[in-house]
Amino acid sequence: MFPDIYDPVYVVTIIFFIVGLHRMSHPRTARSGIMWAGGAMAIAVLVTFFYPGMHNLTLIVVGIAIGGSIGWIAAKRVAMTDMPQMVAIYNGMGGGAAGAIAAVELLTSASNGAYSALAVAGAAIGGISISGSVIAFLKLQGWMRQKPITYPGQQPVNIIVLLATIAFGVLVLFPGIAGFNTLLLFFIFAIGYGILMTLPIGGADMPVVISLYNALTGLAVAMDGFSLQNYAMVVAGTLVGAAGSLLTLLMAKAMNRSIGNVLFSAFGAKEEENANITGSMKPVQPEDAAVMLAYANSVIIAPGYGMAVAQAQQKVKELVDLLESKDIPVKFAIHPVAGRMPGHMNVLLAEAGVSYDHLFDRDEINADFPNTDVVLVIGANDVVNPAARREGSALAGMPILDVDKAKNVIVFKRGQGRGFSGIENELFYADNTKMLYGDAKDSVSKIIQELKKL
Amino acid sequence: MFPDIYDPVYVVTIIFFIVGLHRMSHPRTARSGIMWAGGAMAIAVLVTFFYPGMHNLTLIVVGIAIGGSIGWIAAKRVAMTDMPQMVAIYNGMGGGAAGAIAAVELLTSASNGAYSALAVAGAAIGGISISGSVIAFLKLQGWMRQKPITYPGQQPVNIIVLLATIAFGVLVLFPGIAGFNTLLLFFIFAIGYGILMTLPIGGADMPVVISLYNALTGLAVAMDGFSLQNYAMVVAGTLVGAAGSLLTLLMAKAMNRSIGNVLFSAFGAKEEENANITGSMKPVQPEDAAVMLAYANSVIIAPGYGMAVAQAQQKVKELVDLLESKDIPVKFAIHPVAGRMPGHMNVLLAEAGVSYDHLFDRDEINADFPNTDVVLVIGANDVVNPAARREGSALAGMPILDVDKAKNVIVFKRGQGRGFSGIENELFYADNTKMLYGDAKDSVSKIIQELKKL
Amino acid sequence: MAVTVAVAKEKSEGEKRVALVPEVVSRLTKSGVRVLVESGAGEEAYYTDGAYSSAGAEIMHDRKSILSQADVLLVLQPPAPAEIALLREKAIIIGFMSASKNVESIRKMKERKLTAFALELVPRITRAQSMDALSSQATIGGYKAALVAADYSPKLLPMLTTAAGTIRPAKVLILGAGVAGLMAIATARRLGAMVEAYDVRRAAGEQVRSLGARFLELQIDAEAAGGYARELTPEEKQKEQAMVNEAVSQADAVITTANIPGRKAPRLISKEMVSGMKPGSVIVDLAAETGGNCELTKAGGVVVENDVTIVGPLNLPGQIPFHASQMYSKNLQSFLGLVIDREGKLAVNFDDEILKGSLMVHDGEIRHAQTKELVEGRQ
Amino acid sequence: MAVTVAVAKEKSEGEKRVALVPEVVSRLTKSGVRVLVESGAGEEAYYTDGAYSSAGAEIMHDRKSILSQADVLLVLQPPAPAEIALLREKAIIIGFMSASKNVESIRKMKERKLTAFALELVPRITRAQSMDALSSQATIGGYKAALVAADYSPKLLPMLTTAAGTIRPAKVLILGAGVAGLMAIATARRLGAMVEAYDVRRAAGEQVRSLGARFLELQIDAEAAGGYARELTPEEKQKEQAMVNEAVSQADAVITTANIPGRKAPRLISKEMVSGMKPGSVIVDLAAETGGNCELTKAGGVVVENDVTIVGPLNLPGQIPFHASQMYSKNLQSFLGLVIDREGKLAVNFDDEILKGSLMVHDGEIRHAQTKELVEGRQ
Amino acid sequence: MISVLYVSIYIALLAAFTGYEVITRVPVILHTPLMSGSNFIHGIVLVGAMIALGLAQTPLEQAIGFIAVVMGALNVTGGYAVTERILQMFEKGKSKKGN
Amino acid sequence: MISVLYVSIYIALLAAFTGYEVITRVPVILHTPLMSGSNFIHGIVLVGAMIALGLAQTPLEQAIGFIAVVMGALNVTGGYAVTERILQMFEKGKSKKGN
Ligand SMILES: NC(=O)c1ccc[n+]([C@@H]2O[C@H](COP(=O)([O-])OP(=O)(O)OC[C@H]3O[C@@H](n4cnc5c(N)ncnc54)[C@H](OP(=O)(O)O)[C@@H]3O)[C@@H](O)[C@H]2O)c1
Ligand SMILES: NC(=O)c1ccc[n+]([C@@H]2O[C@H](COP(=O)([O-])OP(=O)(O)OC[C@H]3O[C@@H](n4cnc5c(N)ncnc54)[C@H](OP(=O)(O)O)[C@@H]3O)[C@@H](O)[C@H]2O)c1
Ligand SMILES: NC(=O)c1ccc[n+]([C@@H]2O[C@H](COP(=O)([O-])OP(=O)(O)OC[C@H]3O[C@@H](n4cnc5c(N)ncnc54)[C@H](O)[C@@H]3O)[C@@H](O)[C@H]2O)c1
Ligand SMILES: NC(=O)c1ccc[n+]([C@@H]2O[C@H](COP(=O)([O-])OP(=O)(O)OC[C@H]3O[C@@H](n4cnc5c(N)ncnc54)[C@H](O)[C@@H]3O)[C@@H](O)[C@H]2O)c1
Repeated sequence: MFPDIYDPVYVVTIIFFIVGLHRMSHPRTARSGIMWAGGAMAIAVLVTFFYPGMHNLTLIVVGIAIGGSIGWIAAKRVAMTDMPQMVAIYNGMGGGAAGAIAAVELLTSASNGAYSALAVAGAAIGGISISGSVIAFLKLQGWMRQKPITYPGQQPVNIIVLLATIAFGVLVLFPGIAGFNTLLLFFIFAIGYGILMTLPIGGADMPVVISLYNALTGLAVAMDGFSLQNYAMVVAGTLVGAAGSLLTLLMAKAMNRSIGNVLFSAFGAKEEENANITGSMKPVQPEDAAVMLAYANSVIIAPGYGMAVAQAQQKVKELVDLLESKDIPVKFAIHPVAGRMPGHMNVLLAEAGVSYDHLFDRDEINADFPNTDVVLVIGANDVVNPAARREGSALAGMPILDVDKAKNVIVFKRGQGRGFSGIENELFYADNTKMLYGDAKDSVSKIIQELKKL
Repeated sequence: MFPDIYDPVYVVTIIFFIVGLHRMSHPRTARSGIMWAGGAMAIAVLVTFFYPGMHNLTLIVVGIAIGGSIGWIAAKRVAMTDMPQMVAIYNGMGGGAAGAIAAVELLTSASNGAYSALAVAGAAIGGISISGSVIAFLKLQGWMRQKPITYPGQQPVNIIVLLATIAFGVLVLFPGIAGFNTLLLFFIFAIGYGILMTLPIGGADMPVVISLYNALTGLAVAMDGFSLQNYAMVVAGTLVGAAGSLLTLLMAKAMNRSIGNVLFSAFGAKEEENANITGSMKPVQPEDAAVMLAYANSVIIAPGYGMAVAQAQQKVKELVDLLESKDIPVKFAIHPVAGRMPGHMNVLLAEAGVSYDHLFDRDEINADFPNTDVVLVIGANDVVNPAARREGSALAGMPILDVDKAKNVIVFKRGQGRGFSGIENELFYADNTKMLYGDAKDSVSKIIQELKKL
Repeated sequence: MAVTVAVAKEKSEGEKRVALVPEVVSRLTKSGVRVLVESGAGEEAYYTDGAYSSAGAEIMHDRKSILSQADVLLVLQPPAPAEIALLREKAIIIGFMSASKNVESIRKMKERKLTAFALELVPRITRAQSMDALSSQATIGGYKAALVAADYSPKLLPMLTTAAGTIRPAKVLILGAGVAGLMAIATARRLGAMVEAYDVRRAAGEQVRSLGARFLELQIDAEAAGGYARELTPEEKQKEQAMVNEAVSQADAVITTANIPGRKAPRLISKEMVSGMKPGSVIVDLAAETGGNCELTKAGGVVVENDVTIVGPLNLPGQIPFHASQMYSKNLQSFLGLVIDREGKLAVNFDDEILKGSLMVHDGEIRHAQTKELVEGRQ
Repeated sequence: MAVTVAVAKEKSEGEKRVALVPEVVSRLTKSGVRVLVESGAGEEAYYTDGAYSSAGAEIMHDRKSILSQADVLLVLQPPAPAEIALLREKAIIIGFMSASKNVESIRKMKERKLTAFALELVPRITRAQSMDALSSQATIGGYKAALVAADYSPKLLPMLTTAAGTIRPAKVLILGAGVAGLMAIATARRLGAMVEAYDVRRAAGEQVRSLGARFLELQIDAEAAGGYARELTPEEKQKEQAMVNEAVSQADAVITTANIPGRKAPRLISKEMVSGMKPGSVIVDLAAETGGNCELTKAGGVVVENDVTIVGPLNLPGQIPFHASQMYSKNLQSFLGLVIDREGKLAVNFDDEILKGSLMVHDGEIRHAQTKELVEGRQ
Repeated sequence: MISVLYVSIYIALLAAFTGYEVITRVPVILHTPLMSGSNFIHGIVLVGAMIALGLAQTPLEQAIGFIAVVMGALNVTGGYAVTERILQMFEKGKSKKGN
Repeated sequence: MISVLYVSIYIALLAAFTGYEVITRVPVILHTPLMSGSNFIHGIVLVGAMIALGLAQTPLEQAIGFIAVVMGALNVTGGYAVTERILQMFEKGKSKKGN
């Protein structure tokens, strides 16, 4: 009908993909990015029906219908918090598809040197990607222990399985020697390696690992593309391979970890349990704090002695100005005994030029916390310590700022220092609390810098 | 000898070029970027000697020697301030080379549809680029009137020449009809168009135009590459074509102009002459002010009433902190009557937390100006007006801050507003003065933002 | 039966404050407490009788009947012995007792078997912060001290660059960086002075710097229990003296707030040091009441010696009576929470740490050791 | 012959300033001028005789001989008529003349054919900025006015959130935003008050905002030549009154500085307005000297009416004598530059715009029209 | 004449650079959506799967091809839907609904 | 099998994207050095000129080819030297010498 329509369409597809990816890498245009990519994908799929020599069209339509509807419905139904595992599982599907294509390719073509080699590589990577992604999914979904699964001799075993995968892969290239069983074993080892490699990785590191598998899937698709001589697949796959690799590095860096460390250290395997207080302290980076602020509808700042020590008041004022310029209302919650002298916070904030109508004392603001998106606790400790609500605590009887009732709390402090009272603060372990470590002045500066980029 | 060595080498060349360009786009790595590109170029040139079927090797070596030595020596000898015209002329040479290659191509190959068409396009673009660049060079070098050269009917003439270029270009593609003369006329029209197009553009807009010709040369090279089937040229040329186009847009944007405006409006043709004061006001962007500051060894800030009006004191303090964190010493020069009440600046700077040891009055600091790299005049006017030194001026007898003696002065003001005295300020027209227009608070903020990126 | 809380006009000289402000009265009356206020009690702090009566208090002109009806008498300073005699037996008095100045009154309380809580003895635990009248009044005292220094100084505090020359910023030195000292630092800095401060407690260093002022470091750590300072060793005293000496001689204004609870204030500035100061400098001695940090201080007076003005104000918080009363009254409100239950009935739990700590006289006995010695030792 | 410049101790009441400070004396003597200083002239401003003599001045104890030797007499206020009689004929007097208060002295100057330059008449041109003693003294007056307001107020100016409740910041209203008004704004803001200001000149709005305070806008523009304000029309006065009335009733402290040179100060606050103010509020009237911006102001005194304290200070700059003298002295130094040449000789160019503008008495004639009317009209 | 191999290498190389350059300097918050978005883009594998199934001859090949198509389709639709939902959070105001 | 045309289009397309992405978000100060640097990069035209001259037959072709080589060489060496000198200014401390 339309003889070679698919070639120019694929070119357009690629353009759209790149534009889409470009837009997705800026917060303001991100949303439209996926639309571009989505449109391109729809066209590419449609035009493929007109590929020369296509059979099994009904089967194809049925396959797309089944896979498509499951994927769509599942993705729309799950809770927002379960998104990471969804990414993992869909990525695994892509890897699986790539592996399957390579398998078909290896079964049909009676070998053509380079192309077969690429198909084998695609198959191996696809296999690792699908099984690894599935394990990642299971762990994140809680259907498998989130903690790293380790056993003695784990590393050697993994290396042996990897070598076996490679060996069988090479064998497959020699149709004379290898048969269907070789191919089967090759796939089994590849899939096995994906599983073994993922077991020792803990839940917290999963996003990095998923990103890695995502890049791998991209690579596998590119290799399939080569062997199919389909440059749309080559370009899109390579694009994802490169972008995904860099993304993996960036994500690891944002967690202050190296990739090697994530993959091979079984991080968190020996995590200690805290006797008394449940939950754990969750560090946060200034970049992410900035984003939380950028998308908040209301912000309250609860300053304390640490703001005074850091002399961060000017920076805090600047942050407030910046947020207000983005139409995000900011209030200050001034606790009666914050700091080390009566009115300590007033003096500092006045010095920084914060106008009085921003300041609210405990009684005026406590009711606001439950409706507040983000509370910044800047160097305050005792005055936000929920222990004060408990009889018998050293802080008992002091009315506190109810910051723990807010949707998100970010606590700025340098390290493990305690407040004036010297007692531990369970707020820091709460689910909705994140810790931003570092001198308050520096941390606020960094947030300002990041906010300006958004 | 090394049969197909050039193909992999070209691939490596391209990688190096891209890495080089990438590095050149960050201030910190820029210097090494040109090294990468330079290394790649050297290898590519060397390996081309082993291209299959090469003759005239001596001629090639002689040609390279002549062009190379002239280029090198000229580039090393000229004054730093003449760099823009050097870029123009070397770019023109590249365009010329591209045009010449296309000419050879068109002369030899007895036409091959698409490839010839690409060669023609390359030739046209190359021709426009060389002549346009030469005009740009002449203007910048002062060997030609810098002001736009205009005459009635200029636009129609230009359009006719352009159409003629296209027409003859099409003719060239039909060897049956066209002969050597057609080709010659084609080149003459292309070159002529380059000249005509550049004449009406003023000196200040030249950088944008040079960037445009740079992008065009890149395109011409890519087209030659297509017709030569040399993908190193295709990729490098396209790279420069795309990067150069974007750069042209960015440069025009930085000047608050559109490309169309730059090319067709003969900007500055009707510039008025100022009767009394020599020199002109030179606007500067916050980005460039930031760079001047980043590479300064000493900075003095002279604040005035405008800082108070803008309530910019907190931002100014922040800028000082930032500069000092980069080991650039900053002082404040406080004029006795800056502002609108005695001690106005003191009150504001104290409010912003500037420590007293940063503040110097007129007598203490005037001797420092000649040794100061950058003076920021933030909303001051009368107190830095050299007219005060002249008998008979309304300001006569008021001792001023001698900021005009500094190496560079950046004046922050919103527009053409005058000071309290209502008289014009010749400082603004001095060679070493640049004007940063906009509300002082905004301008300082922008500088801070840019400085953080450096 | 609902408790009757009474406030009489303060009689001690220069005392403009009042123990309850209308805002707090209305909280008390809402919870069922009967509040008696002597007519004109809040006058000098600018709280009118009208404001009190609309807050639910009964305004009484007869001082005697107020005293005789009170279950709880709220005061700034204890009444004279004669007036104490008018109180019912077992009546409760709450306020600053300043035992050393009011020996006779305390004795009378003991005789009359009254219960007296001294606010200056409230332990400085977290729960008691809202009752800490020492802190609230010291806050105001520190603020006022900086104003007094600025007022007596023949100089401007801030730096000013003007057509008539550049005025250099004044140097203000704060000795003793407790509550009052910190507030004085903050206020002097607000006025544009260059501020330095010194305290024997090392922890004060960080606090001083947290207000943007400079801390004079001496390698001594002398913090004792409860955040109060201990007395220094002679050698420490000497080193300190040398450093302080130098700083004093450079200062345009010195504000001293050094105190050691229950003792005479430490002597930080001697007569010779004053003679080394610049003409026109000012010393404001907040410790005047307890003997003064400067040798030349005359409590309640102003001394000019060698062109140096030495101000020894008594009761500085009393000079900001409106807000000082408001804060004191809030402190009392919190304290009353331990003495009166939600239905407005008397319910004193003498085992409560705060009440135990601040109980001075009860049931014919003086419960506070130091005071007991003071009162009965003299008997 | 080198000129002899003399400074006698100021005799007018409460005047602690001195016309020359040692720093300026030394500049004069270095250029060859002979400077005579009465012993104790700088005492109250904390400049000692010793400092003067080391700056090169001759210290004289005999006031009469100082006056009789002076070619140029520098003063803050003109001497009494009897002392003017002691001056040589053609001697020059430079200082504030305050003609309305010193009619007899001016007459005497005329009779004695003295030359008198009035600093308050120096035209406000750029070149004269460094001689603008009105501005320099107003700067100090504005600063001190804010301190006086803080001092008389029974409230804290800054906001404080404490364990004993939250203190709301005080509202301070400044009426008249000239030099003194702006400085009062800056100082009150420094102390943490919420500051509003009002002036009839529209240009003052931007200046007030440039200090971070709020400007009460009324749609009137009443700027006359030289930056001074003109008198208002009755209708304007009414509108203004309504707005000011409202703001005054909300304020905790009002500082008024409105002046119209050469006339009685405009009346901004009436008795009824005072009665509408909150108890405990304070008015500091810097215009007390020229009749007061408040109806109840008692020049040089403190009035308490309806729980509002109205302070009408005279000569506020004189209460910061050290720096006020320093600035005044710098102003004189610049002015002397027009009267004495570089070799220290008298060289008066009566055509100079500044000298012409400020010349009040010369050669037996009163040169300033308004003063002439004042002095001779009364004759 | 340049060989297909080198052409392929150029293409892969440039695609890799493009991918790399697009991602540099991306803010941390966009890591997850970008991962998800690029996950969607390699859904182009569906095209390969369709071709594989379309050209498949033996039942085994058809079976594998069919599985590939199903998985590819899952990748595409799931990847799109997930990315879309994540990015919805970046539209201000709507941010609360997603949770 | 994909045609050479499409391969070329892919290459040009991706090269354009790469060039574009490299330049986005570049600070204003780098505009001039980047212009100069990319000017140097299209000096690769020298390679084309060499090939043109190398394969030239007639004297006319040789003459044009020779001119092309000279101009290409000028572009390369001049472009390099200029860029190098401009970028030297970005090394702190040395900044003063360049002027
Ligand atoms: N207001 C008064 O009148 C007064 C007087 C005396 C005592 N107090 C008492 O002081 C306490 C005040 O509570 P608060 O919540 O304001 O302070 P806090 O409980 O003393 O806690 C201060 C917090 O700031 C952090 N910090 C210190 N320096 C920092 C820096 N440079 N950057 C970032 N964080 C820093 C500390 O943690 P890291 O060390 O880990 O950074 C600590 O968590 C109360 O217990 C109160 O009773 C108050
Ligand atoms: N200090 C005193 O006691 C006193 C008292 C009265 C008069 N004066 C007189 O005031 C003058 C003071 O001199 P000066 O140099 O400080 O100020 P100035 O001469 O009045 O000049 C102010 C400058 O600031 C600019 N500006 C205004 N708003 C701005 C904003 N928001 N952002 C950026 N720029 C802004 C204005 O230009 P644009 O409008 O173009 O922005 C103008 O160039 C002297 O002539 C002095 O004699 C002083
Ligand atoms: N836990 C609480 O809630 C709470 C409440 C109020 C105060 N405090 C702490 O108690 C401390 C003291 O409070 P205060 O203001 O009532 O004390 P204070 O009035 O008794 O003494 C004032 C200051 O003088 C200092 N001082 C004593 N001898 C000195 C000397 N020789 N030289 C210099 N300084 C000397 C003391 O260290 C103290 O800081 C405060 O700093 C505060 O941190 C704690
Ligand atoms: N050119 C110069 O160098 C120079 C020097 C000093 C002052 N000035 C200008 O002159 C202006 C006046 O200076 P000043 O302080 O000596 O003036 P001033 O003392 O005479 O008056 C004080 C202020 O009161 C205001 N005022 C008058 N009537 C008023 C009314 N009814 N209500 C409210 N306000 C009223 C005036 O506008 C003035 O701002 C200053 O604002 C300044 O800008 C200029």
